[in-house]
Amino acid sequence: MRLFAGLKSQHGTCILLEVPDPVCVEGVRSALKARGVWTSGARIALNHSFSNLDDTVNPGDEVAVIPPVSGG
Amino acid sequence: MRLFAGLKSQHGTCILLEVPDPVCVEGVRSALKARGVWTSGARIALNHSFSNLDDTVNPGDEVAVIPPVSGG
Amino acid sequence: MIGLTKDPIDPETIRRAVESDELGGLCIFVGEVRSLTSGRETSHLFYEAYEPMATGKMREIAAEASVKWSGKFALVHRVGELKPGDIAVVTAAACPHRNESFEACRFLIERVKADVPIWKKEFGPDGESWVEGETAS
Amino acid sequence: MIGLTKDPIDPETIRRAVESDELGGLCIFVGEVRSLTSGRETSHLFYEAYEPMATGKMREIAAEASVKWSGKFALVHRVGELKPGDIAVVTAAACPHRNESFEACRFLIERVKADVPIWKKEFGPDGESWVEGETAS
Repeated sequence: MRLFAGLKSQHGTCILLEVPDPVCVEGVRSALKARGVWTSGARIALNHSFSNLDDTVNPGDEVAVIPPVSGG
Repeated sequence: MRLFAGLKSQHGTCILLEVPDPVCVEGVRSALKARGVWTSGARIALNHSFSNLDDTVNPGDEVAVIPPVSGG
Repeated sequence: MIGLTKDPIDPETIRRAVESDELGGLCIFVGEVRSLTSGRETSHLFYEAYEPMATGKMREIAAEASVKWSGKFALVHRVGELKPGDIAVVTAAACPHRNESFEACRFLIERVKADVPIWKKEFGPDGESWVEGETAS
Repeated sequence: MIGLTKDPIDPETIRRAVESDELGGLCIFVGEVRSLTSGRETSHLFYEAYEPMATGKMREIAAEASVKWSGKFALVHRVGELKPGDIAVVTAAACPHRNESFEACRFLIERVKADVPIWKKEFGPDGESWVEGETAS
């Protein structure tokens, strides 16, 4: 799992997360929240796109937590 | 009276207009229309500002016919 | 920078004239001469202004913007002969936030198009004609 | 021109990249680092991006604009350390008419601010902090 901004400052650039197999994005989100790796309004990106909660996460997928963005 | 754009092409840069004394902008407009020096949507400027119909035109005032503008 | 010019307009010079450390949002509108207008080819244009009134109106418009928004504003219109691709007009608004910069920049160009005494004559294969009233540019 | 850059952004280069003889209206938004944000002084900012996703999103946003309006579009965001007055982002839209150019340029910057994975860390006299979510810039 890739992390950015505030979450990266707290938890590092990358964390390993144990999840059931198969797992959907919602399952990943629950596991992250249970570990305290979450921030209000964050979204999960799967292979560089915002995901839906019921998308399946497959081995090898690039998963990232996207806190509310602040570009511009 | 100063003229611009299409009216200038037809009538020249400047025309002399005989009007009653005193005269207001509405009187000037009527005299212009009677002479055929008018175009739909034109406005009359008095000393470089758009005028109201009841403004008085004094000797020495700079009067101009402003056809609908097309800058930009 | 407010007024008329016979020389080519440089949008970057205008941007630098309005930018400032406290103004985070800058919106610039650049109006260029099109090669086609309503399906007709344009070989060139001639812009004529009623100069003292046009300059006065442009200052008035900038002053109106300053009442509505805090920021720095610029509007420059070119006069004389222009070819397709040449810049005819630039309006710019630098404001603390982007919403005002868009609104103010839009206000400036709309007011120029409505009230500044400038007229264009179009030259094309079918001859020449003065344009009166707003075109859809 | 679409993407991220570590180098200073030149708005004029971006304007030239979108301009064309058939597109009479060009609207450019320039977002600069402010010296003050909500009353707090900023000494500098650091912009971090999730690069492959940010680039992909920016291309997606330009493609969305191309569906909504005909014209040419650009969006460039700077990453790394920036000081007050530096340009953080430029969006540009060249369209046949001015109304679309304003709408499209506004669309581009709003979409960047909402969905492109870029974050800024503010440094000031009170320390440093990551900004999450939109600020009023």
